[in-house]
Amino acid sequence: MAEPLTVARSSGGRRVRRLGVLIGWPLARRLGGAVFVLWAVATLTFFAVRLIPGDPAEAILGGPGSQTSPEALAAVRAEYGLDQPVFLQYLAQLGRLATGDLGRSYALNMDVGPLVLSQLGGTLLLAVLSLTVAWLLALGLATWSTGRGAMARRIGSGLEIVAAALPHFWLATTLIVVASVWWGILPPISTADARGLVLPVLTLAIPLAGFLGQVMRESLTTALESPFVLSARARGESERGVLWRHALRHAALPAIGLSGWAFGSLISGAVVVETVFARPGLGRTLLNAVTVRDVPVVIGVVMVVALAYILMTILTDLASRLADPRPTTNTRTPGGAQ
Amino acid sequence: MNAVEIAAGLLALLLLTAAIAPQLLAPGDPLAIDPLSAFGAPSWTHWFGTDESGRDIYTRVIDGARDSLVIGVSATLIGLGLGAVLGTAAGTLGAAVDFTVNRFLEVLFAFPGLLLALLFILVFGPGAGSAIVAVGLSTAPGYARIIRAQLVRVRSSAFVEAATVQGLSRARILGRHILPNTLAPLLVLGTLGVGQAIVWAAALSYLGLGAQPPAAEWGAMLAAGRTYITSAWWMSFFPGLFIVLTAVCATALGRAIERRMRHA
Amino acid sequence: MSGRPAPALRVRNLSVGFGSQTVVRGVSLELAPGECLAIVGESGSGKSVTARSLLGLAGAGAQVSADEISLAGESVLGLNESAWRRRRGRDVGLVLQDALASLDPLRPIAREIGDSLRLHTKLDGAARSRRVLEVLTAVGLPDPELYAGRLSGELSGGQRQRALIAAALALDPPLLIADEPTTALDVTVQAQVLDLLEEIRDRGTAILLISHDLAVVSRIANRIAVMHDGRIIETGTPNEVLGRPTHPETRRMLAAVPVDKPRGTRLAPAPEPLLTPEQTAGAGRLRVAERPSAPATEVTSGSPGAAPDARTPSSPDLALEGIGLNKTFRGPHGTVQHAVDDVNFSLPRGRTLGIVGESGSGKTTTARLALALTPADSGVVRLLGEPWSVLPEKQRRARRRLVGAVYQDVLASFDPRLSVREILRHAVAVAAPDGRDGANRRAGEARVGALLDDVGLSAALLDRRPTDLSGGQRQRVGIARALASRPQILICDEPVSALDVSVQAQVLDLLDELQRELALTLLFISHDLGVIQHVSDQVAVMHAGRIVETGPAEQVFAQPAHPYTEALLAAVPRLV
Amino acid sequence: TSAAPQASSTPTAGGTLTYASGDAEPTCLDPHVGGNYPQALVSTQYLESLVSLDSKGTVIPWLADSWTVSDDGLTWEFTLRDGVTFSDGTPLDAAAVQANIAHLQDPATGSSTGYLALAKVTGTEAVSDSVVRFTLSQPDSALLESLSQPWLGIESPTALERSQDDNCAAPVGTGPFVVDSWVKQNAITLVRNDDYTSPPADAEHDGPAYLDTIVWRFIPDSASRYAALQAGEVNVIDNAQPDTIAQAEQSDSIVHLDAPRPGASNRIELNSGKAPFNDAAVREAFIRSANVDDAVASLFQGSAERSYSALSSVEPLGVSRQELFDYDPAAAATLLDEAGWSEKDADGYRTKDGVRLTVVFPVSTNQSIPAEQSLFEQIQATAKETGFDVQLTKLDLSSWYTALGSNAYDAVSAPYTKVGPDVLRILFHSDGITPAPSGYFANHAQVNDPELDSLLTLADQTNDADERSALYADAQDLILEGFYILPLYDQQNHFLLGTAVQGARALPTVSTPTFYDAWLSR
Ligand SMILES: Nc1ncnc2c1ncn2[C@@H]1O[C@H](COP(=O)(O)OP(=O)(O)OP(=O)(O)O)[C@@H](O)[C@H]1O
Ligand SMILES: Nc1ncnc2c1ncn2[C@@H]1O[C@H](COP(=O)(O)OP(=O)(O)OP(=O)(O)O)[C@@H](O)[C@H]1O
Ligand SMILES: [Mg+2]
Ligand SMILES: [Mg+2]
Repeated sequence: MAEPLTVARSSGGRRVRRLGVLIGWPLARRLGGAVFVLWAVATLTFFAVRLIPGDPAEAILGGPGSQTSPEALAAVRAEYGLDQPVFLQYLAQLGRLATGDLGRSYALNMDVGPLVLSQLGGTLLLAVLSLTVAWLLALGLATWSTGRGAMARRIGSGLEIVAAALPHFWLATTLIVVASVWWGILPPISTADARGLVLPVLTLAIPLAGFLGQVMRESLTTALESPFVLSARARGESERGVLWRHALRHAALPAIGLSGWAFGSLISGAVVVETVFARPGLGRTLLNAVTVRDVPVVIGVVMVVALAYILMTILTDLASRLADPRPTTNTRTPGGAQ
Repeated sequence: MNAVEIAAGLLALLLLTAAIAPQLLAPGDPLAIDPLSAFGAPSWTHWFGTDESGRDIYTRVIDGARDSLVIGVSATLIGLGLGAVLGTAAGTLGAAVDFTVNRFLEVLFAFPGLLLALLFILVFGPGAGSAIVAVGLSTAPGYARIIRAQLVRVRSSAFVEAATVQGLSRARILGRHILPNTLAPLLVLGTLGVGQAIVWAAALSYLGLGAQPPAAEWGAMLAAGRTYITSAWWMSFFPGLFIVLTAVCATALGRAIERRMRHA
Repeated sequence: MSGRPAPALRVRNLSVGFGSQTVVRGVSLELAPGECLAIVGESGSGKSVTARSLLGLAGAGAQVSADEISLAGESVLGLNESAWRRRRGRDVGLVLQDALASLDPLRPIAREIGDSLRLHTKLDGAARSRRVLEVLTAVGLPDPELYAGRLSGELSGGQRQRALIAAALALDPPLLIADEPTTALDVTVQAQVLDLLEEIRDRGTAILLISHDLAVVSRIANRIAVMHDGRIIETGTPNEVLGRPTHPETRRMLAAVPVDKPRGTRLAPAPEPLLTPEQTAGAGRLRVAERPSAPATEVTSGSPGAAPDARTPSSPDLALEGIGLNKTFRGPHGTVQHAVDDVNFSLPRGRTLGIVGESGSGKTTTARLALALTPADSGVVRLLGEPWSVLPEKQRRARRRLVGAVYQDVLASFDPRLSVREILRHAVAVAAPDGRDGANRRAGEARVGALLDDVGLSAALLDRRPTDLSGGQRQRVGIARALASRPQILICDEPVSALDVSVQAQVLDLLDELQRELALTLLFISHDLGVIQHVSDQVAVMHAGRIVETGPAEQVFAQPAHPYTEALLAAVPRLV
Repeated sequence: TSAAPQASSTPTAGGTLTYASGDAEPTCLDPHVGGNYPQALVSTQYLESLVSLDSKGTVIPWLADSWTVSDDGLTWEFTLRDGVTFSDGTPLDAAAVQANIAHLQDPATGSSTGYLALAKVTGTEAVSDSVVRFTLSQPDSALLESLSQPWLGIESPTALERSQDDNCAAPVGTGPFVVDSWVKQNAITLVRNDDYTSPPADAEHDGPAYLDTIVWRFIPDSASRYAALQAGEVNVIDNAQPDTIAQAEQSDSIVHLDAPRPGASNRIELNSGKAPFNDAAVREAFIRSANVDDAVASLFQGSAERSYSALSSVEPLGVSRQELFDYDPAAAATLLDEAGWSEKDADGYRTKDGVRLTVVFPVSTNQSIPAEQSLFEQIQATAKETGFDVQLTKLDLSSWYTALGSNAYDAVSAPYTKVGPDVLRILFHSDGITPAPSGYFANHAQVNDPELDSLLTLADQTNDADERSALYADAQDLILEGFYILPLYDQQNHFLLGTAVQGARALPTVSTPTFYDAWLSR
């Protein structure tokens, strides 16, 4: 007999208070958490990149293998403080980050801030579109295959499992061969117009859709078997009504919760997809920067990605609260910031 | 046992055979080159065709099962093990540890998984071993979080309370009730994870950071074959097919085990 | 009935099967407008399936056959899905068994109620809202404007049940099917819902009321049909069925109702179905001989109040004592919930204290405080005259075995991985830290066997898991586990509220018997006044965290001093 | 279809050509900074050098009309072409050339390729507005070849005054195109220089280029790059893979342009500085155990010729010694037996004193195309039959250089592009063993032969063509007979062009494509 925990006073007041709860204390805690995460991410990245064999000074002087003069190397080392102990370099880096200065790229002859900003848009667009399309695909498959008999259900869940197991780069190439080379309907590389986005987005969205779909299907099945759905049917609700008005919302909840994670995995996927489809973006920037040991760029990109991830989790939290207006009961979970 | 489970079971058997005794299925030498019959399409002599060095792809795919499964399984074990340690520490060692571990996990989550793997490989050098640890590392936070959540759920469950009322000591409750109930689902997680780990390792191979030549690891074969996708589709199709099949098979088995456990 | 208008419902020879199993066998029913027909029967007898079949919702894979099913004179046999959809909600409203889960928890109730209107009428949004408020008012929800916007999770059980009834009534269907509409409710709320149904019936709606509780339906039903194993075994007016039951099953059901049955009266027919006669014979004596602490009294089971029994306190000291207990919880949004508010109780050895009160009144919290599972904000609990709640858990652990607990949701209290054997073996091992039972495997096995005997379970169940047991069997395993440590005190938190009357009867009988044999002290918690009255020596009535009245059972039930107790008592449904 | 794309009809002006490069995106568009091939590729479109080469390898005038060298070879005077202005309006004069040399030699610029090429230039002087004099510390027979390279392209002195960032983003030259914009990771846009007046002597036409715009894109993935060409999204791709070249040869819609790079051939260098390759017999055994011919035939499908020379086939002074590189496992086995590697371990690898005959072979995934990586795998497989345990490790560029710098390799394949046989000095002179402060060194074979050193020094200092060619021939014999390298094929440089592209050609200097004469037929 789990009783409701609170009874709010009025529906208008409730909304206001819920919003307050949403942006009040949790926000403060979130901000603190975000700062911590950013600091830790920067620290970890800094030391990890410094551990990698390879001389950053070379990155500054035209990449590894450059036949640079000793004077040039010395000059560069002094200019970038690379002759200082690593810990001092770290402190200097932190100091710059604290003032919002992402520093200067070793390899690219430009400041990291503008660089990252110029690449951010493409990757965000890709990630957000992919997430949306993955959602649509997962929803589409779930709605198509439920209530259509065991065969459809099996096909649906089979497709999801297969989709989730597709390696990005393989899927990308297959899509290129089919859609660009055979059919000639879509460009295999990024273009100025939206057509160039289709294949990259599909590449990222299909495996993710498989994943979201699996999660959704479980909760969809539970929801469809629950008494409130029977009640709705007893009211004369059609199967489609049952699905759209009741079951899907329940099915979506756990998948919404996963969307923050999914966003993170999309950024990983972007490394591959941006390379294959020759799209500008953070993934490619990151890959290049790591291979030439361009520490400031690696840190800059990772920080931005971490920030995007944090924002995304806040957004998914908001989304799940909108989709699930029930007051949260477990305010006492330790480390409840997630 | 439904048809899907039987099929998955048979497939698993086939893959295990390939991993343990590849000669049974493909007696040839996976490394034997034959440059003059390179890029051969699938035929009766070469079921899956030949690659750019004239090696028999069927033999290589079968032979690669071991490397790929070892990568998948060990990476998953590392990920799960690490996840279990972190998750259990967070769930049992009190609020301070819980807090610390949670922050740590948050940091790892904010790190794109592929980058984590990339950094690790660049620091420790490429190769199957690095790929295993790298994939293990980047999947650990996810596992840790699931395990911790499970632990918290189990810890506050009625049967743990009942054990307290019976007078069991904290350690006994932990050992007898909490840990077994938390860790049992790991089997399922693990099976589901193996397929994903292989896919991950394949991505590293694509970036040139996975298993080293001439190993017949599927990811590496897939990555190598991709170059020739327009002229020799079979070079990437069959390794890709086996990656997908393994992942599907692992998922199906994991689901089956989960169902069993739930209805047990 | 021939001259009357068409019956609201007529069913002839309805059978429903799932796979090879037939769960409804040849049921025939007829229901006139303004009439209330109640179907009663034990759990699993096929009541809900019958009800669902009347809307064409028997379930996936159900095979339904009937000679006739007609609603308001029109046959609905063989309707296609869209034709069914047009009738559902309009011609017949259904109130599902599980009120807690029958409203979509993510949608405001107004939307849920409005759905019927949206589906079957052409009313616009504003008109629909007006109608929703009308029905909410009609079902007696206070302040409907406010509640319309709420989610079901923000309503109390009774409010939810009303909302559900409102949803079924939105289109004013000539027939309302209400499946166990009061099972989940407190007596007072139950009484209100029954009043509501009565009112609807009097307005001319035909009601098919389903319940496992004869007492509940006897209040408003015009006729009662008793269902057993998929068949209707007896039909008649309440007076006929309750007063002169013809079928033995009906009689058994009536006997199992604890209300107004004095302390010690057997509720279920002996011998219990799971115990063979020779087991009963041998086990009892052995147990008594084994227990040195128990007064050597002769035990006679089944004969109420015959000989002086172990219930008489052997010493006047208190087994369990709560002094000035307080417990508050911080709710969401910073609200404070005073779950237990200055509660005092004292429980003499060998006696039973019954705590009764509505849902949320603080009963479970009190039990948890007594078990020292939750620290009290203030106040102490003393066990056998010694400190208990104030001790650190380490020191308490050794004495934990003196107190056993039986839980309402017994299934959740078992580790899902363990079999009955393992559960009991663990319990036996823990209870004997000196190794008396635990060290010796054989002795342990023997003790497990003895425990099973105690609770009347067959050893064949040992290797099953609790999920594979029936509710009554599970509850017995729970009791056996609690007895493993030979406790002196047993704290039972709603041990029977999830059970069917007849199973409930078995468990109550068992507890009664054990108390007599083992000189147990019982703290018995229930929201069911009938049960409390049946088992208690002392009664404490809780309301909003406080004990509003306490005293000897007879006194409290005969001359309630507190108005709240009076209200409770008045609301208890009684067999006519 | 393979053929030098030729103007089959009258050129039409206008249009946008999209070029897709598989090379890394330059970090700086000014090839003075650093100085690598990706920079050369794109800067060929907007920068011009003092001299160029014709298709026979003869030096021809470009921004310099003529030049003279003093008898001691220490003073060079270049007379500049008249009436040339940079695209920012600055005139091309002696001071401009001086500013460029100073820029290249300034450590702050961070030049490596250009800096090395000018190693012997100690000073410059403006003899007149149009004559500039170079003073050298030693004679340098390679100076003209060095100056022809795109890394020594002449930039506007006004533009060089800007910050390095600005200059990197949009260097200003005299070329037929002008850098218009550069969106990192995406594309560089080049627009026509309408005031262009200075085509090299071997160009097809005068005046401005035909194309309006060149969009220079970076598509690292070879499959995508080829797909983009097939789909018509781009007009030209570089770094074409052998299988796509073979396909293109069959296709009517794609033209193949094969332009091997000058300088060294692609080869495997055997580290003679440490065991096991400090033994010439083991080196020879390795070379004889490798079946390269079959591998090249199958992997490159006709797009690459086997090389038996240390130099590219486009180098007129190259010496080819096929007989030294025959696949002969029997001979290899005998050599190893004699060298003491006679035992075999359980895995079939040879051992000596319990040490396995291991060849550590780091492979750069950035520098070796997949076909080449496969080639190494085949060499690994054939060498295994003789008993070599070749350990291939795929590494990213930095790790690869680090492995070389720490001498952790026995064999390696490193491309080196430079115009002229002087590349031999860089690759095989013992000076090249001593690492630069950055750890870089060019003599990966660690050849340390005083005789070779003196031959290379002499050749570098003589301006007599015959003597020079004789010296280089002797040097090459020493290198090849010493089995320091296993030549594979020319440095591959394949371009695929959509048939709409007419008149494109590779500049004979370092084989970068030039689109000055190119136009789009419709
Ligand atoms: N969808 C179904 N599939 C298979 N068996 C079912 C299904 N629904 C009900 N049953 C079975 O039909 C029998 C009657 O169930 P029903 O729900 O009608 O009982 P009930 O009388 O309503 O009991 P309760 O009082 O517990 O609600 C039970 O044995 C039940 O297990
Ligand atoms: N852990 C908790 N956190 C917050 N509030 C709680 C907690 N446990 C109980 N409460 C609140 O304390 C009050 C009393 O709860 P309790 O469980 O004791 O009631 P009860 O009488 O047992 O009710 P029921 O008959 O429904 O079991 C309720 O309002 C409940 O919401
Ligand atoms: Mg029912
Ligand atoms: Mg309770």
